[in-house]
Amino acid sequence: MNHLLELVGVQKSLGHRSVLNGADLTIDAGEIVWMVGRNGSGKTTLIKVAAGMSTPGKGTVLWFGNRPSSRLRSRIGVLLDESFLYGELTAEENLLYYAKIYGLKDARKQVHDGLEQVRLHRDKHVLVKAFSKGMKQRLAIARTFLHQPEVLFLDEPYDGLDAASSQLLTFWLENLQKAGAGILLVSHEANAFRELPVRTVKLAQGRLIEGDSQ
Amino acid sequence: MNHLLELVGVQKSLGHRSVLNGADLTIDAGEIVWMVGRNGSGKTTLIKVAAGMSTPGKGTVLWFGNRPSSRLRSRIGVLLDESFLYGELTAEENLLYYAKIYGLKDARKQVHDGLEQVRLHRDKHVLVKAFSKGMKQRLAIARTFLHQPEVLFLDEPYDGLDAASSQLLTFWLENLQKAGAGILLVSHEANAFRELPVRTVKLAQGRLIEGDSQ
Amino acid sequence: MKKWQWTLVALLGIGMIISQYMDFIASPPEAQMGNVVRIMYFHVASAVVAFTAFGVTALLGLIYLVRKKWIWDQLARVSAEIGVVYTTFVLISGSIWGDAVWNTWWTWDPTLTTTLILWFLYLAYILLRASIADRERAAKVASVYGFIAAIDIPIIHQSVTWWRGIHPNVITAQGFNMPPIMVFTLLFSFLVFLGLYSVILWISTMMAKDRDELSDLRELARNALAKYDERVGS
Amino acid sequence: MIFWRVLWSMVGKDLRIEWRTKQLFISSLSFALLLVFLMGLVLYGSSNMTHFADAGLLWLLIMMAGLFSLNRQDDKERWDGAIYGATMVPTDRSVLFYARVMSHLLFVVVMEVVLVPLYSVVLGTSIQLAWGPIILVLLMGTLGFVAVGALLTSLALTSSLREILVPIMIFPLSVPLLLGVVEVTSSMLQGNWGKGVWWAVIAAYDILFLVLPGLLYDFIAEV
Amino acid sequence: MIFWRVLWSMVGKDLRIEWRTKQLFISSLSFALLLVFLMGLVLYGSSNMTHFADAGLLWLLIMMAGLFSLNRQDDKERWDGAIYGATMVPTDRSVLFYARVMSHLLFVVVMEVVLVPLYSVVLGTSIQLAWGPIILVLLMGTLGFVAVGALLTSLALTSSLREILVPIMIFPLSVPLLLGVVEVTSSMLQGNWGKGVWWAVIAAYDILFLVLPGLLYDFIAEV
Ligand code: HEM
Ligand SMILES: Nc1ncnc2c1ncn2[C@@H]1O[C@H](COP(=O)(O)OP(=O)(O)OP(=O)(O)O)[C@@H](O)[C@H]1O
Ligand SMILES: Nc1ncnc2c1ncn2[C@@H]1O[C@H](COP(=O)(O)OP(=O)(O)OP(=O)(O)O)[C@@H](O)[C@H]1O
Ligand SMILES: [Mg+2]
Ligand SMILES: [Mg+2]
Repeated sequence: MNHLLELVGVQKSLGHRSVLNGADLTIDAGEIVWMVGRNGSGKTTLIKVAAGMSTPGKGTVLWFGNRPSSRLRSRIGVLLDESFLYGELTAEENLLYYAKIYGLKDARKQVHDGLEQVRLHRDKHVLVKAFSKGMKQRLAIARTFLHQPEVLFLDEPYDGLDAASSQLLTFWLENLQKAGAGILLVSHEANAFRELPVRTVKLAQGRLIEGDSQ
Repeated sequence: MNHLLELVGVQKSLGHRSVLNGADLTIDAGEIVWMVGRNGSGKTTLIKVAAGMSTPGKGTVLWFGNRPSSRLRSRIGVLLDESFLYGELTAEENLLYYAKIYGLKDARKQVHDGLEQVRLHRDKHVLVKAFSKGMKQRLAIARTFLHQPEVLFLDEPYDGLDAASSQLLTFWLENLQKAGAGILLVSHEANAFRELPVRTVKLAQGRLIEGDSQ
Repeated sequence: MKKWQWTLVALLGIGMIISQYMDFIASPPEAQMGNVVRIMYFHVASAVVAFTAFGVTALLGLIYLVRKKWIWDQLARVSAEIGVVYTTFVLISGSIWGDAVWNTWWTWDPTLTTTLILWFLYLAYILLRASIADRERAAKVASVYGFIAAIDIPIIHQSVTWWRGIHPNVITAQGFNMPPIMVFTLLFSFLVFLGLYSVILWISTMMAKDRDELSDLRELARNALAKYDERVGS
Repeated sequence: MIFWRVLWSMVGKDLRIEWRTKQLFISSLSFALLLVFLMGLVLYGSSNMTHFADAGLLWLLIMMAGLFSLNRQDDKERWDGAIYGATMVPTDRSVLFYARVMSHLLFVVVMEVVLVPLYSVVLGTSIQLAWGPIILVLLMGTLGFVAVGALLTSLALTSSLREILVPIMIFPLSVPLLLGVVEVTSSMLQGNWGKGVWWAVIAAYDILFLVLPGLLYDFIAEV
Repeated sequence: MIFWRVLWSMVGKDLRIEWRTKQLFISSLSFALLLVFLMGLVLYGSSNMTHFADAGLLWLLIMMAGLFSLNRQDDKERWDGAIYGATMVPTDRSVLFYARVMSHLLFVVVMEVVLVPLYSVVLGTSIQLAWGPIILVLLMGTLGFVAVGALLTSLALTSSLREILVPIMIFPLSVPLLLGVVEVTSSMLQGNWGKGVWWAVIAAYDILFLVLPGLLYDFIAEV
């Protein structure tokens, strides 16, 4: 079977800095890969390249064994520091928009469930620009999980979440993993998911090193 | 002696929501007050009011026993989710700008030290808009501490920091506390500063409750 | 540089001297304009280089989109930069010439207007590239933009026939409407100008390559320092 | 199929946002109206302006209003990276372009409904022809501008000079179109339909800039 | 003392940013040039425009360029809350206003140095008077606009109405000033200094909008 995600020799420069320098990575079904690395080592950059939001200078990115394509895009989910939400729409409208784009059946029901899961159902008619940091982060999580992606890229998903939400997130990640999703998780906050079985990789000098945790 | 900070019956509405509803708080020299509360409970709003960035609807804010004034402003420091940095200036230029505004003696030396402390001295000539999330957060921390404020408002200062930087921050907080500063700390990440002696207050329903931690 | 490259550059130098001689001494003054006509050799040759340069940008941009090879993109970029410089020459020499024969620096003749547009279009090209941090994205965006902007070139060339203006049109499908010696001088200056263009294109691209290697080296040094920091820190 | 579904969701979302921020529409409109008014103030007395100049100023005004709308929408989509979410669409990314064109077209046309009559009143220009042809040239011209603008904003998406580069690219790229619509409009002010060649230029622009982006877009939207 | 130190740091910082992003200055200038150029194209042949119209279009152009500059600086200061940092200054907050006025004034004046001569060449307007008075009215007029603009952007600093308020209010608020400078400039194009009353209007604007904000600022900027 194919890997869910495969990066081979990925190289990427930003400005005059060569940030990634031949990074290799594979993720298989049911795997959570925890990527660590110092601030500025290129974790976010790697996620952007792997998720097809940015083109690698050299090297290849494969999703489910194929080159990224528009068809495959609906099977991956990305959560970055930016929430990808419209400030002028309410929480519910934002999710509905994404549900429609992804062509979900039962859009309303799914959106309703999503909001309830992140405990935002009471604020669903509030404009997102009036959300607090953690509320926005929770809505962004709901957005990422909405179309049940098989590969997930999560860049510091625990940021801004209160204790209860953190636990919930860990619980979901566990379920997703059991359901066979592949997850690339970047987080400085090891405590939040210490019960999860993760494979650790470390990003340093533009390359990924297996197994090294700190 | 006066309290470093005193909030009495602070009330604040945003949009149609009454976010703060008679919040009282005092902070004395050498105290770290850890404020907890669910997402959206109004912690950031409270900090903005206490730091004089936003006017309370009702109630009073006292700094060092007096009403906020421009003279007193140079004795407080604020760190919010927004970094207050200019993207088009380099790390060094940003700090120099703040050093000049606060009229620090030895501006260059202080800035140099600040950069070294947050381990950004190698990136001091990089424009801030090209910084990674954690690098920006570190620079914002350096900015907040630059003029050695006596009262510090820190809204989720550990966000985005890698493990080494987290430890450093805790270490500084300890030192500041010993030096007699008053610190209002908002963080969902209790582990990072579990060794610090903190006084916990909880924000709920727009009011502050002493001693309640979760 | 290699020996044959030096030889070519030397030949170009000699060509430039000959070209100057023909412009100012060998070719005759014109019946109505007199000596002012000598601006033509500079003016028209600059226009030819500018058009060529932008054409090359458009073409190499498309090649880049298919092949994704960094070198095509760099050549396209440098070519556009040279093109802007030569368009500036066209505008300046034309204005000087215009002041002499039309008694005005500028008028809203279609050829002039579209040439000014060309200048703005490629100034924007340079700014666009410079303001995108992601190298691959900058290259792709510039390729697409360079292709679209090049549409202006045929418009300029056709402007004389589409709109009636006062800018002369002597090079037509029927040939050159001027004496053979002038035609020869003009063609020779085309040759020399295009030669100069090629040399600048080549050297600038080499320089870009060097700059790239330099930033790679700098990155190596950075990484080494980071490793050192880590060891000292812990 | 998927393409249309996505296109429709996007346009719907844009309209919803416009509707929500009505004040913003009003402000764009007021801005344009104020410009008309100031032009009237300033050109007052120069009633011997040519029809060409009359038509030209009107179109410049429309272009400025369109630019305003482009910038505004751009702001909205850049807020917390909203636009990057949309690049994850499970269909050809050119849908982003077409959705943009549709929303802008609607926006600018609604502005024109107010602006054009007012302009003719304020500057005392009387229109000698039936409204039919005027509406036709307004629609076709606006479509052309909007298409050029939508393409260029997508190109400049990640540029740090975005807000200022877009106008610099838009104006030169649409000069032939501008000349076309101004020529046609000024003919109309004198009571005839204008030369065929100008209509051809306008039509060519519309077609070119609606088809070309569809082909090139997958290169510029990442991956 | 502290006031001047802070003022100076702020203006220095603005200049440094401008200098860093020279491309930005180049592009603002190109934008203004393009507007001149398009006006030339459109008004070509209408050379029987009144002096009043000539002067009026020039000033509209300057206002547009100024508005552009205001928006740009506003964007820079809003990036990641940079401006909130500046509200923590240990002196009277009106320093923010004066720093803004100074930076803008410099920016717009540098643009005018290129724009004004070009405008007169492109539109074929010849200036009959010595440059001295022209420069005086340009400086005084620009100062007035810039002060009004800086006041409005600061007023609307934290308001989400910013994008709405600024463009709508800036034009009506400066209509008297606009009339004044246009009258004076058009007189100058005919070879005299213009009526004293207009000079008084301009001077009154400059003084009013430089003094008033200093007094009111601490009320209008949050705390
Ligand atoms: C600012 C003013 C001017 C500009 C921007 C300008 C621009 C150009 C351009 C772009 C071309 C190449 C056109 C093509 O490929 O067909 C050209 C060609 C030429 N220009 Fe000019 N020009 C200017 C003024 C003048 C003046 C004043 C004269 C002489 C009266 C002149 C004489 C010529 C001639 C003889 C050619 C070659 C004609 C041809 O290609 O058929 N130009 N100019
Ligand atoms: N636009 C840019 N121009 C130049 N360099 C950039 C740009 N964007 C990012 N960088 C550099 O790329 C490097 C990697 O950034 P990235 O955001 O991927 O780091 P990260 O590992 O996610 O860090 P963090 O833990 O702080 O989030 C940083 O050193 C940063 O300075
Ligand atoms: N502009 C606004 N208009 C209306 N309501 C707002 C606005 N800004 C914030 N709010 C509301 O105020 C409440 C408090 O927000 P605040 O950012 O202070 O929360 P917080 O405690 O800091 O949360 P978090 O832990 O997520 O950072 C939220 O419920 C939010 O919805
Ligand atoms: Mg990151
Ligand atoms: Mg908060």
